[in-house]
Amino acid sequence: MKKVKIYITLKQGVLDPQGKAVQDSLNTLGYEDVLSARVGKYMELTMDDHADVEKQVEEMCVKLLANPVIEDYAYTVEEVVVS
Amino acid sequence: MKKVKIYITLKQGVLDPQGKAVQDSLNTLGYEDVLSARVGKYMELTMDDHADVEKQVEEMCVKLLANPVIEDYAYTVEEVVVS
Amino acid sequence: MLQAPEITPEVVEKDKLYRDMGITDEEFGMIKKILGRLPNFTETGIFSVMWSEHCSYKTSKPVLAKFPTKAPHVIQGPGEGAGIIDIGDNQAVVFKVESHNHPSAVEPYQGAATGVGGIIRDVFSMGARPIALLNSLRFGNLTSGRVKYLFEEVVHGIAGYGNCVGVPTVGGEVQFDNCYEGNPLVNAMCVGLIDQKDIQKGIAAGIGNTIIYAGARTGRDGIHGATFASEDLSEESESKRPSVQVGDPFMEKLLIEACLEVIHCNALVGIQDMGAAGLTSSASEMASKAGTGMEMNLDLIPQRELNMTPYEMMLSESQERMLLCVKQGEEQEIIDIFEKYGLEAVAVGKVTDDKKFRLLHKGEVAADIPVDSLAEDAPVYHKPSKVPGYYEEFQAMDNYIPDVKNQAEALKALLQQPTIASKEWVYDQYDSMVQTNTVVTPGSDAAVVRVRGYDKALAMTTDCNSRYIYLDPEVGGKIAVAEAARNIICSGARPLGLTDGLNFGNPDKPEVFWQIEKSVDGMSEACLKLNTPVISGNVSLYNESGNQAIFPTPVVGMVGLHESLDHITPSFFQAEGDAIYVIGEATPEFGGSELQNVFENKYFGKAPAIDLDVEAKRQTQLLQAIQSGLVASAHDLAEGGLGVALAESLFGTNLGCVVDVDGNLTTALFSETQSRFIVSVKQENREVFEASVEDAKLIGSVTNTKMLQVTKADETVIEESVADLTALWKGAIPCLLKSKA
Amino acid sequence: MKFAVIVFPGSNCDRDMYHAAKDALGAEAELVWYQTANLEDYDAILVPGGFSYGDYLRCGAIAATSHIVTEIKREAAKGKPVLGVCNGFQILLEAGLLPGALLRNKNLKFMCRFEDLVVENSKTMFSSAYEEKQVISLPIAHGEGNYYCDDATLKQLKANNQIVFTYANNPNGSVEDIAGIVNEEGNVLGMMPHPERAVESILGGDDGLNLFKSVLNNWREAYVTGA
Ligand SMILES: Nc1ncnc2c1ncn2[C@@H]1O[C@H](COP(=O)(O)OP(=O)(O)O)[C@@H](O)[C@H]1O
Ligand SMILES: [Mg+2]
Repeated sequence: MKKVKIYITLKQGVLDPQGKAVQDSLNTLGYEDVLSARVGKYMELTMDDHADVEKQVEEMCVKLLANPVIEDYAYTVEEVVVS
Repeated sequence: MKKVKIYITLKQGVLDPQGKAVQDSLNTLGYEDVLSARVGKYMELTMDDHADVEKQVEEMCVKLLANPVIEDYAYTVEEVVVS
Repeated sequence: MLQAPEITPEVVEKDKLYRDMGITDEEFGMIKKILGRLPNFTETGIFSVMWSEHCSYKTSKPVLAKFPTKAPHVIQGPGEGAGIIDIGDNQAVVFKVESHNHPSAVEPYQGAATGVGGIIRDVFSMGARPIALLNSLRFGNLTSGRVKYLFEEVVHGIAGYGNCVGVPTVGGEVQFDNCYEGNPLVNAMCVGLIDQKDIQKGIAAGIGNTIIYAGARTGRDGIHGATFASEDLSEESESKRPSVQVGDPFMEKLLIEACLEVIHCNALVGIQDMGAAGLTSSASEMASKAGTGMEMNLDLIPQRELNMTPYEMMLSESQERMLLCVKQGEEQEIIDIFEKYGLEAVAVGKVTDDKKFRLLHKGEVAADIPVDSLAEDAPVYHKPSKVPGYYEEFQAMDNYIPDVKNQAEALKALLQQPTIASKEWVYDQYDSMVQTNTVVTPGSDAAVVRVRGYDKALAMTTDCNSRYIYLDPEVGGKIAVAEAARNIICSGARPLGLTDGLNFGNPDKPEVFWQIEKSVDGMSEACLKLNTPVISGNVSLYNESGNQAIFPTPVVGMVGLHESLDHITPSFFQAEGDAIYVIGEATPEFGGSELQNVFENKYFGKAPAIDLDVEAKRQTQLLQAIQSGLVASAHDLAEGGLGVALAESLFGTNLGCVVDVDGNLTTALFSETQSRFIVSVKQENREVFEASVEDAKLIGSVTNTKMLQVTKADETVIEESVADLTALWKGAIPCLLKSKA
Repeated sequence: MKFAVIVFPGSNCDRDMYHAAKDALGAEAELVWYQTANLEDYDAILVPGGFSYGDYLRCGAIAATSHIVTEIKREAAKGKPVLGVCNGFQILLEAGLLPGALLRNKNLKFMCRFEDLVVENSKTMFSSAYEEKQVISLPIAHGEGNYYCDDATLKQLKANNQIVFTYANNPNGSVEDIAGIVNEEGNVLGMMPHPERAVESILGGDDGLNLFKSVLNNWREAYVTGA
């Protein structure tokens, strides 16, 4: 079995109102060292072993998981040892 | 400067309707090897160097970024070389 | 991992594990007697939830019995998922209120969201389409960071769920007082519309018929963790720790559509939602109501997690689940409908003739209980009640009149009190228009939702001034019902009935129990006088934090009928030149008033008096005047008295007003004397109006000056621009939220 | 003229759209479940608002992968009018039928209220019953209506006159106050405000009705009076 971790972030240049709100709140709470915040998505998929997991994940990101107009994505694939 | 990456995931056992919808949709699209999906948040903070970034990040997670009642969090801190 | 079945019945008894589940020694004795043996762990859990206050009303039952619940137009009173009232044309309105106070205190977003989801299921499980949501909220003062967080997240959660399921949130109320600081109140009300022929019952009738489980899978959500608190268990049970219930409004939306399709199948016998106490209460109640028994195979229950025990499955409060009783052999038709919507529907059991509630798990009997004992044999407690010292003190006090030097400043201060201030920040986040029937959106006295295709509409409101009820529960209880009815009347509708959400502190304290009794007495009397039977409701007790009880807060959710769309009446002024009347005289009554709060920062003294005969007379006369087309706008006088009501009548208009008052200015402008209305009337209707509404007194007229002007004799008392007042009123809550904690 | 109102799991303005087309406009209309095989029999396609698939992942993203969207694309390519409102707009964007994306509202909150819109282009098949620069009032009800596109796309939208509606008082942070756009061909309109909620004065206004009338009039001109 594979564990796939996918990171989806807003493209550089796309305004991130949520990130801005997080930064403001952190600053208000006294964390003034926080210079910027960006909020994205983190997904974990469990996948059956498959000839080409990487290729599939790449496809899934393009087709569904990320919107290329506004988002970038990255992922890692790890082996899961089932006990 | 530091780059902090924060991963927020729903606690084990907490219903993740979004993850369920993503899994169903991936299965429908033909990716039947996807056995489960969990959707969480991924945040990137840029922070000024500070005596104890880690401690601050820990605090920020507890106080604001994660909801300890339903979420777990993890983070990494990296040095950013400003060019 | 220690499995629950490994805890033997003997251990349950010897270690008194039942106590952690909230069962007393005496109750445990009753259970042994009912079963004729020791209950096992699962059975003990089943009794504990069925005999909890939430399901059995064991302390509130004797009090609830006082409510008038019958009237010719009541089709279904308390006892089913929701009450039902005839609205003519073979249609009916279905409604109920439900509290989610404690979950919201822990996890405000999900707590509020699942509260909304739960009450919607109560309504569509009756076969009705949910057409409107309301909510009644109480928080501490918006000064601490925690309270702001609770407030924002509760609103966010209500919006998140209601908007997604496509039921408009059309009304509600929010009040702020210190007593709710640690224990906010979140009561949600749902209104549904039904053709009378489609009314469903939650029954498992017909021996041999099939029990179908539909909707979300069962997880370990919301299982009472108390059981696992004993030291020996704590480590192993880490993974079994109860988790917060998370709502899935998308699933709920699919369930609504599927269930409303399923009710038209001949194969369906009964349907009920799984609310509090989940599978346990829905299954046992369905059998109990039908006079049958039920056998379920728990191995067939769709499960979200591995290795769930019978105890966990039976006590889980996972959301978005339904239980159906279906004619044997005709299951597929029903299952197909759920499948069309992508929902799981599984046969899990059958109706039996032995009146037993029997659960099988992995080839063994996990529970075998006489089904009626769960619902009917629950103990009933008559708690002692005692007049609290504070009440006697308050009754003995001299009448209090605040010393107002500047009426205009007092008005401005009142408009900025969060309880009076505009709630736009809240309802702007609710989709109030989906389904395209909302004629009067939030911000008025009552919301109005038309019945598509007919010349009629439904008015709805929630009300409860808990300050008056704290000062005097009986009088305050009357006022809560009367105020709700006033709001319905002002919108041009006839009140039909109400649902109540009884939120109180710990009933084991005699003073709290006294509050419960007295409020219900007062409410009942008003219900009788105003012809508004109680058709459903909910009880939430133990609302305390740090040993401090909340103000007694019996929320009234009322629904009324507009017999013609022409009767729908706005709450604000309509046109320059219209005459302004006040119905009812002001006397100095400031106990529990908003002005008392502003000046004293606490509440004391007597609650405003109310004469229900006067109330009924004025309501009847005003409604008749409205129905005869004599009234341009009508608004009730509530918190902040005439001054605030005048301002509210101008907000959102391009108008102004000049009114003249006499007597003590503070009393005239800010007293909260009951049973009063502010009404605007076109000049040509004045004569007929005056003849039909006895207690109406002309006080001024609507102008185009965009100024609120009050004079006494010829002296100006208040002269404020409506724009400035609007800014204060609208800005108050956003401003408090923004200010640093 | 016959309208199809597409119903996805989680659509919740489907009936409202249906009533607007059927009762307010007086045309034929049908609710079409998303698993329906084809849309050939309909003259126009309405993709209603709501929360298809609970808005999970991204608004409209999951619906956009469904088979019926392929059918919608096929019919759109034939020149049939396709209107996406709110979640329908989000779906059309995710499906690539319109350019750009919708982000969360600037204030991160869902907002529901009437907003004034300016009709920027009254020459489309959806807006011809309005006057150019006419100010109309329509309800909005969304949490993610903040229209975004890159500069190149924006240039194109302007050059082709694809911006149909703008907000008079931008409530959500949309680029250039954009509230609704058409595709280059002009037969696919996506907009966040809800015209179907404003077709009867008892509900606060009927400024949305002209949008449906435009579609009907243009269809009549093309097919009935035999243009
Ligand atoms: N305060 C009350 N006044 C009148 N009826 C009530 C009250 N509280 C509960 N009921 C009625 O008792 C029945 C059971 O209520 P409840 O257990 O809250 O329903 P559910 O199981 O759907 O949550 C309902 O019909 C409800 O209307
Ligand atoms: Mg129920």
